[in-house]
Amino acid sequence: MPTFNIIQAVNDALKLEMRRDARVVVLGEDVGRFGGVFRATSGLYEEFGPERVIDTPLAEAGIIGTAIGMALYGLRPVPEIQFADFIYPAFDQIVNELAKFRYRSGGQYTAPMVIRTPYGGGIRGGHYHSQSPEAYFAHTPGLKVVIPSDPYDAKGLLLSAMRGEDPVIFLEPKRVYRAARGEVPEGDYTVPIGKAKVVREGRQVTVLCYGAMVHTVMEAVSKGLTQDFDPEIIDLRTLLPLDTETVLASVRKTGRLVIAHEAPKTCGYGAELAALVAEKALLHLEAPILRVAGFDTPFPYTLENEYLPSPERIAKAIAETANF
Amino acid sequence: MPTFNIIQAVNDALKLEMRRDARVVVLGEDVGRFGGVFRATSGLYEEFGPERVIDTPLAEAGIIGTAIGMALYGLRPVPEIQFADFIYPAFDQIVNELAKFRYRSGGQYTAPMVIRTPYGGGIRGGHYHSQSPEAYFAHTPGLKVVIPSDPYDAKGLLLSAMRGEDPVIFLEPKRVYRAARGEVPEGDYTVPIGKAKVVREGRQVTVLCYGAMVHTVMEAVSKGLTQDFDPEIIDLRTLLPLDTETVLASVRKTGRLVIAHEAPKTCGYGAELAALVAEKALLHLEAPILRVAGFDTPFPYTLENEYLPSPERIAKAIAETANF
Amino acid sequence: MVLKNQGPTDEPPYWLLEEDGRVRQGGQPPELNDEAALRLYRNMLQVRLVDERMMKLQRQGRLGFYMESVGEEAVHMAVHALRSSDWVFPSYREPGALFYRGYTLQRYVNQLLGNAEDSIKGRQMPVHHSASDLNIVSISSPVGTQIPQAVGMAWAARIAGKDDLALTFFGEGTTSTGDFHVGMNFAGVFKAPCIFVCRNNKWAISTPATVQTAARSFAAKALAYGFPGVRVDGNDLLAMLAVMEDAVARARAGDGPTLIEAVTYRLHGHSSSDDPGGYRHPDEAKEWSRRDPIERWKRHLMVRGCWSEAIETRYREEITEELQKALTHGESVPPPAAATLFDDVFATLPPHLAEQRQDLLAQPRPVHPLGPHSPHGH
Amino acid sequence: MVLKNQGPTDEPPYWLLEEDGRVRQGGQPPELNDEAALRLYRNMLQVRLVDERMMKLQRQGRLGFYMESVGEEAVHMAVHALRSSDWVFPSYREPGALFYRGYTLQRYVNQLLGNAEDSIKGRQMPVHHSASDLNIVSISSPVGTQIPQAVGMAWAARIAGKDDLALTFFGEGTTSTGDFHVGMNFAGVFKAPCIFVCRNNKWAISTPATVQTAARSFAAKALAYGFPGVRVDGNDLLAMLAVMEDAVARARAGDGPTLIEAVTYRLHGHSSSDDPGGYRHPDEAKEWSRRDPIERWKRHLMVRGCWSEAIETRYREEITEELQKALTHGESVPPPAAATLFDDVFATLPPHLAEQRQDLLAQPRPVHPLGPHSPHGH
Ligand SMILES: Cc1ncc(C[n+]2csc(CCOP(=O)(O)OP(=O)(O)O)c2C)c(N)n1
Ligand SMILES: Cc1ncc(C[n+]2csc(CCOP(=O)(O)OP(=O)(O)O)c2C)c(N)n1
Ligand SMILES: [Mg+2]
Ligand SMILES: [Mg+2]
Repeated sequence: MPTFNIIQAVNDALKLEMRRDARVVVLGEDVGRFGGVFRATSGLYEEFGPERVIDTPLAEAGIIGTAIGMALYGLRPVPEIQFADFIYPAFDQIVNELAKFRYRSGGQYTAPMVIRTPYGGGIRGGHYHSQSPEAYFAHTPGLKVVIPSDPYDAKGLLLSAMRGEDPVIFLEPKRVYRAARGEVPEGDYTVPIGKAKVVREGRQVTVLCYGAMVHTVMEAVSKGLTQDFDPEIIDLRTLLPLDTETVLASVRKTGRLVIAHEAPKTCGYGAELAALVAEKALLHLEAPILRVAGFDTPFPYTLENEYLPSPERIAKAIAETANF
Repeated sequence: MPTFNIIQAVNDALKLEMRRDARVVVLGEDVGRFGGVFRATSGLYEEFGPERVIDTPLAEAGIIGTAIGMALYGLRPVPEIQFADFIYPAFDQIVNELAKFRYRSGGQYTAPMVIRTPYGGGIRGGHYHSQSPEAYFAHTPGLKVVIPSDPYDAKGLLLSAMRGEDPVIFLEPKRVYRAARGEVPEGDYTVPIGKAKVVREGRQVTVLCYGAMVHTVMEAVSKGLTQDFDPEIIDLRTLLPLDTETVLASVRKTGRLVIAHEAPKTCGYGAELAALVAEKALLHLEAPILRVAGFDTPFPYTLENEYLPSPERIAKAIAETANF
Repeated sequence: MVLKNQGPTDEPPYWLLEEDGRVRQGGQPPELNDEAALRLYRNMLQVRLVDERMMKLQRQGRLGFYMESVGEEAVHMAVHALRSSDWVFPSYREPGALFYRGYTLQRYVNQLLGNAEDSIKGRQMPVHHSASDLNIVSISSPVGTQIPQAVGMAWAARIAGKDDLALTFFGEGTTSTGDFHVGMNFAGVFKAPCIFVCRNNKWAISTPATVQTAARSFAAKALAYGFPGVRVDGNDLLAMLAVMEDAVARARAGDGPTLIEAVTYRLHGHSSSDDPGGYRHPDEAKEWSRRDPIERWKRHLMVRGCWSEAIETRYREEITEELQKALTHGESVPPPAAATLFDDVFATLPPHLAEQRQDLLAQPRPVHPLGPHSPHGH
Repeated sequence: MVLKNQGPTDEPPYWLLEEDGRVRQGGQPPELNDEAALRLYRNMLQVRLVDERMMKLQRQGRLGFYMESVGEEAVHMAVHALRSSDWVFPSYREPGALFYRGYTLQRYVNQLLGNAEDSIKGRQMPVHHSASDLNIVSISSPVGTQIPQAVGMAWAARIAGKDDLALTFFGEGTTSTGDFHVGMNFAGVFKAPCIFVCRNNKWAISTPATVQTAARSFAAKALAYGFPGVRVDGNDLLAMLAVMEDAVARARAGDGPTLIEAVTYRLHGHSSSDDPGGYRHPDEAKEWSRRDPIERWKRHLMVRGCWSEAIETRYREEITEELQKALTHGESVPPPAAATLFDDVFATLPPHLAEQRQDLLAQPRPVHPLGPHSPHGH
């Protein structure tokens, strides 16, 4: 099995699916000749040509709006938004149009597509190359939200997403785009959407995370910062629909919960996870639910590492809950 | 004291402030000659003229984008978005620009403004005249989110918002625009931003709500649906910054919490409230935290009353928590 | 001074029909046989009669909300130039385009009432139709969103090697949106076979067209995107058809998009929630009502000699009867079942929605009446 | 065929300076004394020298990210036509406009380094400057957002009865955004005293200008908004100044906005993260480097007789020295204190941020080094 990083895994999934399904087209800024600013679409233009690998004008609303029209007609567009921070000009097309098409037409029209976009901090990107907008989309009925943390899941989840019948916001953790490497089977396989993965079994504290945070949490473990405890670490992989069973089963077992994400704490996805547990597993809780998240400020430049949840902050929260 | 409905209270606040502060300008679609589709700006054009009460082209991004420029220059714009459902074309200007200007310029530039917009269901508006987008904005650092539920607060909070130094998303509950009537002092007074209001004292269950939901919750009480219990009902009035003290004090007293809002449940503002309590008052909780919210579907037309939290659904949740 | 302003003036719109219904001297009318001419007439007439009846219903409180097209019916007939395999992306004000493609009055009424037989299951406000069987795309409220979508569909057809094209309708106010710009721009760059019909009915709710742009015309905006824009008298059906024929020919030939500014007038209120008395002088509408597109077409039919009182009465009776039948049935149909609330959010019901569905079905069906009537501003 | 395409052709841009630096026959140059001419030269030279040095720094890993303007310096000098009370809304690629208005190299370097003396407190990536004391508005990454903001500021000045105006810079790729459209449209409708300078440097990262529009020129887009658009040779400083003078006169006189398409070329990569070798032929850049705006201006100064080797050397030495000083100091300044992370979110610190501030200060300051270097795609 070849060893890939996440970019290579994404690229491999796109190639495979475009070979398998002639309806799949890729569009976005600089995705064609250049192969994307992160190279995730490199080689596609050469293999599939300008009609299926499309360099667009600089307009996210145009990319998503036209992708919707393509999908309505029967193509399977996979638009790329160059950075998640630039997705907001397309917000209306995503939340008012894409998310509602099937519902508002009584099932007559659907626009299945996968919106790929790199997200998250850790690359010294400041305000506009670091944001984590997952909660906006998880709050919008009609969208699925998928976030891989490693190459294997990136390929398998992307293939599932491209074969599904629903719009998917596919957020790629760019901090670990190249850093996260792993064996990836050649050829076809899928990872189901809606299933979380227990990356470390444990009995004492449940830690919920996704994307690059999975690596930060594991770093806390590998650094021995959590050695006095026995955390169970879960990579959610899909935020919507959430794998409620896996989450609740773990919390019922450990009775303690820490949630880690990069997005600002207030109304972040961690709030939903905490609320879910406070509704469905309250009596199992032996300690307050702690959220280790980005602070409620815009994403800074110089102080990025103060802003981002660090292994130390996560370990501290684990210790606090465990010792509560 | 005159008796006003919310529209009249908003109109009164705008008039007062425009007389007091020449920097205040109102802009939006149909807000001028016509006085706004809900009449909230009626009479302003006649009194303050076309330079301060501006009918704009049909472009929300233009309304907010130009309002930001006006605010940077020293005016105090009060843009109106005709329906909250149409705010998304301006989402980038709001979350990437307005919310971040002070921060990203190190305090050099600020764009204080109040974005007024009617929100919520109950007027048979279907997908696009019913939405409750508050969580999107509460999740965006740099924005304040204010939601009055009655005429007194509408006027007092709007005056505070217009005199503040920060951008405020001012969501007006249009279902009770005319239905909610009450005495409103003539002339100047303010209601502080960041302070919740206990609308009914009680000992058994804390009920958190805001906007039109306050009336639905009170309807459950007045209908006698909650008579076997003694709910403490809190109108949050400001979602960001939240009056954490009032919320926690109540929950510590009652040990039970029900949250009601119209927005979809998943990642709605209720999730943040539940997470807050699960972090800071867990040991006081004697029952699971229940959220009575809009379902996780787009906002329907015919089945609107099935969708919206009803007094019955809220009462059922109160009973469940109380009897837990 | 090195700066100069060039480009099209607001030259009078292209027209073909004299007020008396004759084709103007030297005008080149498109081919059209009497049967087709009558069919167009009947469709416009249907729009007019349906609007009248629905407004009455709305006033009686039997309908939540309604939007009329009085005076703009000829623009709707732009679809005449299309094949049935072509797609239409309408706004909320082109019911004639739906009727012409075979959207029945029963279906129309069911949507307005949002009853259990509504083909969109009562999901949207009145006038937000959808008919995939007729290649009529689900209508949205946020204006302009359909424009880039239409471009995407047209572009997809080209990619798929089909010669289907897209037609999208929108009002002049909608040209101010970002979506208009990005849609038009993508269409120009990719030569998408998409036809943009801008209904310049002079008003966007209470906002006059003069507040929407300082350009000399809306057609002139096409210059910013590198394809032709043309102004046409939107109350002159023959001119509409001629311009559409050219636009369709261009699109099919792979020559790309066309912007058509159809100059017309919104004779009535923006919607059932609106009263134009608040913002415009009644004389304006009086003036324009003299240019009624249906009357003008009727005079043309007379010139052709294919109109008669008998035909007129028959059409009116047929339409009124079909409409009455549709209403009687439509109003007898119950609302959709509560459980349907959770269908079509996703292709299959995810666990959290299944749970919410259970919760709802456990509740007593709400008894309190529907709230006050529908929103202004739409 | 009733359709026709009118409007400006892509006629050669307006120009004044011959390659040899003389003013062309019959050209009407704006008034400019030698002192001003030299000042402009020194500013352009500073941009060039600073870019060179910063790219070296970036390669050495001493700078997270950088964006050059090599070849586009003359466009930056558009601000020469403004008063200091006028406002500038730049994009990330007009440092010359900042220098010309008095933005010091120390301040420039502090921002790039994001150190404790950075006047925006290390909040943004390099090249996202802000200088309210110079009426230079905070630079954003999302392209085009500054356009409606500039219009709003200009419009506000008029409402406030002042004659201040706004100048905004953006690239040709940015004309594809919705914000460009709504900003231009509002400016036209409200006759805002706003000048739009579109730097058509032919590339948007790897995307050629031909993919951004099918219009015959970017200047032509002004027709859609009812005000003048003009193409000017952006490598011809004298022509830039002439066009700007006209635009400023129009704006001050209350005649409204002007769109200026400055035709130039991005000689180097989009940013320090970009390698143009991947998408364009090097000959293109070679060809354009022959039209270097700084060289051209230098020849003009020679013609004027106010340039000398001595001056050249002095300028270069002064700039290099000031830059070295700025770097030495800038790199010696520590990063901002962790506590500052929570300032300026709101006018005053709300309780939840006060609490988060405490939490952070309770943590050991993170030891792990900064991550990999800055993003592509910006
Ligand atoms: C994005 C958006 N903003 C505001 C509205 C509210 N609104 C509904 S129709 C309308 C006016 C549209 O005018 P025009 O485009 O000329 O179409 P017409 O109604 O004249 O047919 C407005 C402002 C909306 N539907 N969508
Ligand atoms: C809204 C948005 N989308 C995408 C990007 C990523 N991006 C940064 S610069 C750029 C190209 C801009 O090209 P142009 O407007 O021509 O300016 P230039 O870089 O040539 O000066 C892109 C796509 C962005 N910054 N903002
Ligand atoms: Mg109109
Ligand atoms: Mg460029």
